[in-house]
Amino acid sequence: AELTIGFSQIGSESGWRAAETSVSKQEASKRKVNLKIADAQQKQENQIKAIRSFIAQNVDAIFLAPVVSTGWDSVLKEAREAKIPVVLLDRDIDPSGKELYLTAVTSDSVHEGEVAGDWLAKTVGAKACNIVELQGTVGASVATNRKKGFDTAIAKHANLKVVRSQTGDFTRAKGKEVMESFIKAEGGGKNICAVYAHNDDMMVGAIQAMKEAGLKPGKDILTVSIDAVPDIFKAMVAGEANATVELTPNMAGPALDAVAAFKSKGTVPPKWIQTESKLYTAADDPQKIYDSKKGLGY
Amino acid sequence: MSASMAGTRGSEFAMQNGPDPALPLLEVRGISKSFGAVRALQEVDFTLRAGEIHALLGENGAGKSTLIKVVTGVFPRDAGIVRIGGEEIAPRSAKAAVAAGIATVYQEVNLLPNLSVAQNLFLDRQPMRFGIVREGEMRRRAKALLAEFGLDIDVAAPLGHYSVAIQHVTAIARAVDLSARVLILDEPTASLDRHEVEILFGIMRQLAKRGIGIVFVSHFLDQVYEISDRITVLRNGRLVGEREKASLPRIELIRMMLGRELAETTNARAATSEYEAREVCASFENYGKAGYVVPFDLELRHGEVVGLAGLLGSGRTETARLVFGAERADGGKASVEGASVRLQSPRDGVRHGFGYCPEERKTDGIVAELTVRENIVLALQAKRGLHRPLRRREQDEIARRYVKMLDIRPPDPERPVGLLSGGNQQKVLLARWLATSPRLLVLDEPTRGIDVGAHAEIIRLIRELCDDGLSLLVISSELDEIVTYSDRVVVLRDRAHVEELAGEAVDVGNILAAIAADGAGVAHEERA
Amino acid sequence: MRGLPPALITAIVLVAGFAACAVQFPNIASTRVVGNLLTDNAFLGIVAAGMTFVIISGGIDLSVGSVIGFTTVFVALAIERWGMPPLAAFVAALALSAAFGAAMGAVIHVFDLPPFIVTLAGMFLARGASFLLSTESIPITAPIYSTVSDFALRLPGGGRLTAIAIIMLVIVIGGALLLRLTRFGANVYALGGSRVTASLMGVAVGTMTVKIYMLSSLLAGIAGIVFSFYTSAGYSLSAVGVELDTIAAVVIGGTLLTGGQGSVIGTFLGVLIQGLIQTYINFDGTLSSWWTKIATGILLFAFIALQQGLVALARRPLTKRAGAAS
Amino acid sequence: MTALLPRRGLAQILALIVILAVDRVVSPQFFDLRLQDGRLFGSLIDVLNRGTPVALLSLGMVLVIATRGIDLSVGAVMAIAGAIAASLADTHSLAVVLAAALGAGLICGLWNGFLVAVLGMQPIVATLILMVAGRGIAQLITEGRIVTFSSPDLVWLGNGAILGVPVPVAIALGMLILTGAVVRGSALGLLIEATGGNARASELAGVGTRAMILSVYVWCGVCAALAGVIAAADIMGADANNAGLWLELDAILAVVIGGTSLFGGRFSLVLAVLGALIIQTMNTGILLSGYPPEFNLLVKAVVVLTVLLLQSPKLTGFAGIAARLRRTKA
Ligand SMILES: Nc1ncnc2c1ncn2[C@@H]1O[C@H](COP(=O)(O)OP(=O)(O)OP(=O)(O)O)[C@@H](O)[C@H]1O
Ligand SMILES: Nc1ncnc2c1ncn2[C@@H]1O[C@H](COP(=O)(O)OP(=O)(O)OP(=O)(O)O)[C@@H](O)[C@H]1O
Ligand SMILES: [Mg+2]
Ligand SMILES: [Mg+2]
Repeated sequence: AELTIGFSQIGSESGWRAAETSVSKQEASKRKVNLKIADAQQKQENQIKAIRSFIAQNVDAIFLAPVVSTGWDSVLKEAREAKIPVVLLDRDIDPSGKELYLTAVTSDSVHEGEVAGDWLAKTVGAKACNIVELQGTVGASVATNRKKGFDTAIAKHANLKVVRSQTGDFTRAKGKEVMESFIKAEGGGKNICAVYAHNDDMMVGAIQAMKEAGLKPGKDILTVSIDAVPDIFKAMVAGEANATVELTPNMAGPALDAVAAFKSKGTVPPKWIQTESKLYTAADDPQKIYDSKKGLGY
Repeated sequence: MSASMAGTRGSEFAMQNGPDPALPLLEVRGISKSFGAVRALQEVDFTLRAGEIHALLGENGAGKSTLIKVVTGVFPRDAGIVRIGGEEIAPRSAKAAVAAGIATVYQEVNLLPNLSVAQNLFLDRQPMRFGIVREGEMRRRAKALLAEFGLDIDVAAPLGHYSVAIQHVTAIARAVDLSARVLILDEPTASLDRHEVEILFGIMRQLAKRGIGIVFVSHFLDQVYEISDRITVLRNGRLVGEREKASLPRIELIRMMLGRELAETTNARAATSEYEAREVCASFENYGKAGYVVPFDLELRHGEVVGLAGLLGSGRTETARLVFGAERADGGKASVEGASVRLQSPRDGVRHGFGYCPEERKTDGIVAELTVRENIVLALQAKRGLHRPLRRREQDEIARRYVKMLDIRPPDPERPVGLLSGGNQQKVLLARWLATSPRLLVLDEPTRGIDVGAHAEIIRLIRELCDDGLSLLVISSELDEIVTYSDRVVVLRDRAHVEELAGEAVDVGNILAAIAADGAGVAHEERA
Repeated sequence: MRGLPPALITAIVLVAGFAACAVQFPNIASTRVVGNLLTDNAFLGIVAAGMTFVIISGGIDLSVGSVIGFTTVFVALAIERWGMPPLAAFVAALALSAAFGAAMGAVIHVFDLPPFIVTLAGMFLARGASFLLSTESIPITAPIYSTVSDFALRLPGGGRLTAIAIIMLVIVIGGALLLRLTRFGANVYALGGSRVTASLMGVAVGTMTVKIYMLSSLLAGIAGIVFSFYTSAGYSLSAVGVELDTIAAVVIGGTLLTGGQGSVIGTFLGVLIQGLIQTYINFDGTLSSWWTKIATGILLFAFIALQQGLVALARRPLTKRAGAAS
Repeated sequence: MTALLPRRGLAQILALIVILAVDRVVSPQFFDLRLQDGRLFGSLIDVLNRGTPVALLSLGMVLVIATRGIDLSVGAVMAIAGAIAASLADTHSLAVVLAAALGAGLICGLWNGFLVAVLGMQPIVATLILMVAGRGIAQLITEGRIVTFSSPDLVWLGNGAILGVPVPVAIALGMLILTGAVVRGSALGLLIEATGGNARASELAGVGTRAMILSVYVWCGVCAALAGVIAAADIMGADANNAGLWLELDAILAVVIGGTSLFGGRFSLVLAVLGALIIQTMNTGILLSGYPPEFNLLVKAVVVLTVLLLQSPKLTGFAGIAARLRRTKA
């Protein structure tokens, strides 16, 4: 019979998230799976409600992109009681709940930060480099992790230093505003050698701020950010961005395969299906990547 | 010094021998109070004895309400002392004043329309058991209390469902029931009719007999002479004098209040034949609304005053609102200057040259935080429309003219109208409509809360406007007043127009007869 | 107003809405869904009860969402990092939140500032304070948490009446009684009628204001603890935007934002209506993020309009009756 | 006239000066200005430029609040207008783009006004409906993506300069003057204040209170739409998910800091805009200060409370506090 899967999605707070949703739908329809998506509008309580109502509807499996890592125990226990397998997408949950889900298809956001930091360290070499950081939303686990990973990577290099760090709320507008003030505060941008942004959207805003201040992003100031959304490749084509770390929007594909195998043959998948955190730079033919990503719903 | 000594001695004396009517119960010395530049009270003294009914009189804005609020701690005072039973008190809130033994019905309070009548009566002192309000007991007591005032209503219903009169009686009942030593009533009778006033006076006399001192503020001099023992007069925030009622002739009292003689009002009613020849300004045929007012016919001519008389709740206000367009009629025909018109909203009324001073000045009349000037030009501006704003100079001009013409005090057009005394607010409302040069003016209780001086002026003004060809429809509970200025009087009963008196037939006796004629009377006529 | 109490109208709207949803998705008409409705909205029901008091008194409290967030973080830290026994942590959290509400009430009264703005500043303050405590989400592993979250009365038909749902029901009933039967309750209505008049009638307006905001914050604190039971964690970003959901629930429940009228039971029904809207959307499951928002808006409009219509209908016969009487 | 030339703006001006001084302390180059590509450049310009959306919102919001209303939907309307502008920018002329975006704002305002003035809903819930649904509509237009454009005309609107002054700032100034001229040049100001002060009395005085209420919501919608277009032009893209998010609260805050009461009546356009500037001066100061972002909200709360206390009618200086404390204790 046709599978019905409930997907508790966080919301659509960014272009990447919209792409994840639309890619999930494509992957589901490719496999003839009936995917019910409940959008939680960024609220954990809504996600819990959604999972409860999936249980009440007796779906075949539940996908959960958790907005936060904690607080899933009791609702996932209910799912287990109802014998509905749960697959985590995109983000992991707190370790105490390991036995409560079938598998997690996620990237490692600490690792993403490390990849970004390593690239920067390699590119800068031995030169002293003042970095400014555009953080994600205060309190968001991705922001915390991407900061942690980046900090670990550059801690090994005494010449790299984060001089300013503010939140840009993962948005272009705030990214631009914060970068404007960084430039003012750091001698018109002369003291900044690189920008690290927790997502590409903030970087796109920051690039504009740099241009308006008469700086050349990508040359005067290096950029590295995370997500690999199409617009950052456009900036790379224009020579205004240097590097991005990919977070693939296709988490549902592997998850669907795992569930299908589990349902038909009882194959228990590994606990963690890690997606690749691939680094892209201007050397990777950004135009081609841009064209391939354009249609994915970012 | 000596006064304070006397006070102390008095209290000891009172303690030992019970209240002595000759000794001051409430003593106010040298009270001053300013609101910014306005000196509302200057060194005012006031003495109330136990067991007396003491009238506090003065023009609008003289400072009566302010004195009361200062004494009861609603306003902080600038200087002066207050003693009750010889002991100095300095209440900082109305609650503290009640604790000190002063119960007050303030002029504008009205109670809380969203609470039930019973809750209003017993707010903050409900009968309790185990921390729970005994609702049934409270209602029972409320009913009993109101029964003393001749009121039999559903005490569980929200107070706001009842008429102003009932609300006022409730407020008085609450104050009386606080069983204080001093009872202060600021214009309690303004919205009561004769019957209710008599009940109130009866209760006041009883309380006085029990040794309670009562302060009574009113602009009805008849009532003052009927009920009070002594009279204190304020003018412009200063004490003019304190007299025994018996030794104070009315003329003298008025001179004390106004600081001048009162011009005699002339009753200039036109002869019937004369006004019948006048042109019709507005007419209503079979005009009415189901559940509101029984359809009526009414013709209003240029240059005449039509009075609406009736008991509380007889449908006078409702008639006025229909005529003005504040309420939509569901049947009948209205015409202005012979042309048929539709009156769907106040805007229609204003467009056709009507004006309406509502009876509930605070909620339906003034815009408290706007200035006197802005309140005066409001209706004129609304009539002219958005794109033809009155220039500031024109506004100043208009405001100055009416402040002068109606003697609005203080004569500062830039003062927020909410800070004016009640009577002066009423004058601002009148000015608002006069500024629109209306053809028909509907006045609902225009003299309520107005002092004798202004009262005479307003009546004179009504006649003058009438001579200028204006048509007036006036509601008043004062039959004498209605008779003074009306060319015709329409009497209402149970939301229906029952009688129309004109010319010589307009007198208090006939109106009373029409009001009082009940079902029995009708039956009697039919048999005859 | 006198014809049909607003809460009854809300109840009618709720029942009609529930029936309509059940026709489309028969699964909705089950004790399981009803149980979920109570559990999932437990914290909302608790804050909304407090908000009802504030709104009836003529105020508003925008800080409740942040207070919930703060409480979850505080409780989690106290139990997990500072080693406090859970009960002590709860008491401390509630004392803090009550003091916070009292402070807001005092500022509102003493400085005569609009509640909207004072509590908006309170919202920033409480959220900011929780960021300072911890930006990471902290799992709570204390045994009492699993005990409480596993406890549930089984309803016939597979439904569960959980501990937090029971807490909410108790608070709603307690709040309703407090508002209806006590002097405090009467004073709340009095303040909403008019602060000036209430003060002239001898109500201690200042004390009342402090107490009302204290109650609201205290209930927000309890809601925070309930939220931490719900998620077994403390997280500084939890319950963002809950203040608006709460206000909407109160208003849908028939309470006037201008104050002076309303009921806790009505609010509770308002919370259920909002929960029902969400359940419906979740059951549908085909809506994209944007259609979810649009549908929520449309349903909100439909419920409020229906209610407004019923109120108008309830008033009409009254005038007729008055007409017949005269 | 009182509303155009603040007589009672002293507290606000003082607050602004104090916050500017603090900004100077945390960031020594705060007052530096230079010309960059024909455009003034410096922190002060950032304050004006970033303050523009909230200033525009507060221009509409102050009128709504003056009628005793509130409009929670302005952030969502910004998102809708931005989404429309961005989707049309590369295929249509600037005039068409603006007409479409502002037209959408006008329709949103009409809807809010209809719910409040005609259906008689309470403003907070009436506009909550559009606050929720409006962002959905914006996302529907962009399908959740960030729609980017390159139309130089629209980009100029966000990043260009007129005589060195950034275009958004010039637009906001123009809107302030336009609104002031319309409101105070006609009788609208008086009638709005009367409606907010006492709607029943105003209605009885012949004021078309429904029309007043309707028109302020419409104007609020238009202002919000303009703010949305500018915000989109600024980042050369429409971010329906985040544009204007929570800005309704900032706009309300600006209006209240500007001394307009949430209970309606008297209002001041200039002071509302000043309120927006106070908020932005504070925000920019926070960004320049280099404190960790966890502190942002705390600083904001403290500043807001201080500014409000400064204006409190109950408080004139320190003596006021002492007196009040003594009174409440007693
Ligand atoms: N809260 C206030 N602020 C400023 N001025 C006030 C205030 N209350 C009263 N006044 C002014 O004080 C003066 C005295 O007013 P008050 O209300 O005491 O008069 P009154 O004698 O009671 O008049 P009325 O017979 O009309 O009720 C008036 O000039 C009035 O404008
Ligand atoms: N039974 C009632 N239930 C609810 N409201 C009432 C009732 N009777 C009267 N009212 C209200 O009380 C107010 C005064 O009543 P009404 O207008 O009928 O009296 P009136 O003849 O104008 O007398 P007055 O002007 O002295 O009050 C009106 O607003 C009316 O709607
Ligand atoms: Mg008075
Ligand atoms: Mg009447």
